[in-house]
Amino acid sequence: MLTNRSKVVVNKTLTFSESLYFPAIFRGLMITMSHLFKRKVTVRYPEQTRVFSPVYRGLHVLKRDEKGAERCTACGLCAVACPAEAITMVAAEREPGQEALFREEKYAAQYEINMLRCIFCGLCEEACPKEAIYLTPRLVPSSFKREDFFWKKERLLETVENRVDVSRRLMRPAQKGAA
Amino acid sequence: MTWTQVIPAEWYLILGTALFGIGLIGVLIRRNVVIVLMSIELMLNAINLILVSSSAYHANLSAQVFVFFIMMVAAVEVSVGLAIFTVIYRRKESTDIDALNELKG
Amino acid sequence: MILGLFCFLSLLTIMSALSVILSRNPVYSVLSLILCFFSIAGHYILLSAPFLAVVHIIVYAGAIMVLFLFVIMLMMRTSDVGLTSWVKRIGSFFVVGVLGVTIVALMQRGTLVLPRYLASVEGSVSSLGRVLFGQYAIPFELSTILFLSAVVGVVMLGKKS
Amino acid sequence: MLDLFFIIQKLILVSAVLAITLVIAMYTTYAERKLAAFFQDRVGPNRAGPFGILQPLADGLKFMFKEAFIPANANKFLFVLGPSISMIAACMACGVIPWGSSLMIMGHEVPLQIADLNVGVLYLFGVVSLGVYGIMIGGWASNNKYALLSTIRASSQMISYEIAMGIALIALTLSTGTLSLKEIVSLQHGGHWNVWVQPLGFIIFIICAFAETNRMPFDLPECETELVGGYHTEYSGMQLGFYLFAEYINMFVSSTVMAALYFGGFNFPFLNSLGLSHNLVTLLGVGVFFAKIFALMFFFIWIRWTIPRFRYDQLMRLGWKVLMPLAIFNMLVTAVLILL
Repeated sequence: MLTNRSKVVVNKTLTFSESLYFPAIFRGLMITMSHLFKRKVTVRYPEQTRVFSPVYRGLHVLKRDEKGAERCTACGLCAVACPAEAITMVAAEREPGQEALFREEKYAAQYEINMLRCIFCGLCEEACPKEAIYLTPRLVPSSFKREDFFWKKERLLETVENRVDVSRRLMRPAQKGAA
Repeated sequence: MTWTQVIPAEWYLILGTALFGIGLIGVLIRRNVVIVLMSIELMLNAINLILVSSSAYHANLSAQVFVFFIMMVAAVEVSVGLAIFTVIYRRKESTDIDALNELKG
Repeated sequence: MILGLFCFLSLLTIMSALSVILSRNPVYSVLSLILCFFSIAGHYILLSAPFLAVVHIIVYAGAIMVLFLFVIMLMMRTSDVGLTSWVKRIGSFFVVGVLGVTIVALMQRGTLVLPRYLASVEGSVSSLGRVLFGQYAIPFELSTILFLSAVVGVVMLGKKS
Repeated sequence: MLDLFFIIQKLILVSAVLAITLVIAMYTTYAERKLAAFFQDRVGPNRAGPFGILQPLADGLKFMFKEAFIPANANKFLFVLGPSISMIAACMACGVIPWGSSLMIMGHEVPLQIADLNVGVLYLFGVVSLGVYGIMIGGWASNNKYALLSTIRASSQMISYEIAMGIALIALTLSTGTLSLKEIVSLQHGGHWNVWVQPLGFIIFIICAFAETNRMPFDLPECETELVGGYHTEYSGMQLGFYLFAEYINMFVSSTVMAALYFGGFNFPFLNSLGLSHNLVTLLGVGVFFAKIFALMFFFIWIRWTIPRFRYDQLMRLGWKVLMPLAIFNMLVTAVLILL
């Protein structure tokens, strides 16, 4: 009833003019003919790309802080929150002299997300106390090999020169207020 | 017309006879009901061929009209024959013409 | 060229007719019979009866043989029931041999009076129609009754009782 | 009689007609995909060449390079024979179509028709009835239950609709008084199209043409939702291509036949009163004929993307209980009107 176009189905016997079918066929032909001249909705992909919605959740990124140190502290909350159990990690202690590399005393020596398991729900992002993991409006590249979907820390981590902008999703006012 | 001076009328007669003979052999030696029906068609067509050739050589269209009638009868024969065959096949599960010997006295 | 065409068509007719009665697979028999009918239609065209040739194709190749193929495909297992007994086989060849010898003998004796040349008769639609609906109007109408009874009979047989 | 000029002229005509038929059938596949896309607010094939016009070539190449697989239990000879018969039967009807009146070349009059049979309409009818063999043989030879079911459907559908089609043609020949296609076309000179004389006959004929070509409202022999793929379930490679191609050739041929029989063929009102030269009028006539053919083919495609498929009992009921009595009624009315 949303569009007011729904029709109630009645199994009554057809009148003679209805059983000729020609008016109905003619009406159908007119409908298809009108569609011949309508605007095409196709997005011609390699030339045109579809605009992502601001809240689109795609490929993950592991953020660095302002000085370029890794934010992740390998607390494991994201792995616990993950309903698909796609995240695994191995924690390690920061050695003296590595302060520029890792922000906290503990860091993720290994960090892996299985993109074939991930359902892109964003619960890891919600769970993270250090604002280290974010889902970004990027697509996971396709591949023929299963190994290519096990994303290690090296591929997830943003580089210092090439920061990934996550501000658009951070600016969700309702979400921020609730948090 | 040039070609009829090349082909004598006997040749068509011999061809028709040969076809009729083949059809007759088919009726006599095959046990499959459908093949027997097909051989009967072959015999009818041999007659048709002879009729058309005699119509052409005698300049008489009556023979062609007979061919017309034979085609009609052939169509009727095949449709009724195949209908009977399907009924029999449902009962007997066999295409063997020797399975139909129950009408013997 | 005409002679060659006649010989080719005759050879095709005889070979395909032999294949009808000799193939083990009934489907091959049907296909050979269709080929045979086409070559007979070629003969009709040679004999300047194009109308009959086309009607022959429509009736035989278009309708009757489809019916045969239909029944064979639906009903038959691929194994064939084979041939009759040796006695019947030899007997049939004997009968056919006698028939052939009789025909040849009749032609040798000159009992069959055959014209040498084709008279120029046009087997066109209009002339044939004039004969069919003039001289043979009553047999034509009677044949329609035959047709009607055949239709009724087939429908009766086809019904599941 | 059989001079060199005659033979050369016929050879050129035959090869030209065959080539045009094949090219048009090729591009009908493209037109079908493109129009289907437009009817559904899509764009359609647009990658191979500008606007995708090389798409048929790409499809053809793909069919050629794919493996032509023959299933182990199939009858190999018949399996290969089936698509070939389909293709040949589809192409055969082009022989009697009058594509144009005649051209004057070097003082000779060259008729744009391969053979002017005096039983042309019957020939067409005979050729149409042969098309079912390709489907039957191929479907049976694949030794597949879906193919066999499709074969049964196709043959009974085609035989059923041939009857109504034949009776509609009889009514047409009653009103024209000839079986020669050339005469039928020239009788429709000056806007006296047969479709005004035989409107009911034309409607019956076009419905039967849809059924005979296995096009959409009657495409039960190849409905993939029920029969996987129909009679060509087991086919692949160029053999499958032949089957698909034969369907489009059939569509072209039946459009041609309808344009010639009911829409005046190469005749167009006022074309002869323009004072143009004979050859130019002929060529314009050929153009007009093809315009009519393309309009009818567009109608085929248009119907396909509008009307859903019939159920099998509905199909048979339409053929035997509606179309055949209507066709007989039409024939009787025509005969009575001619008699009066």
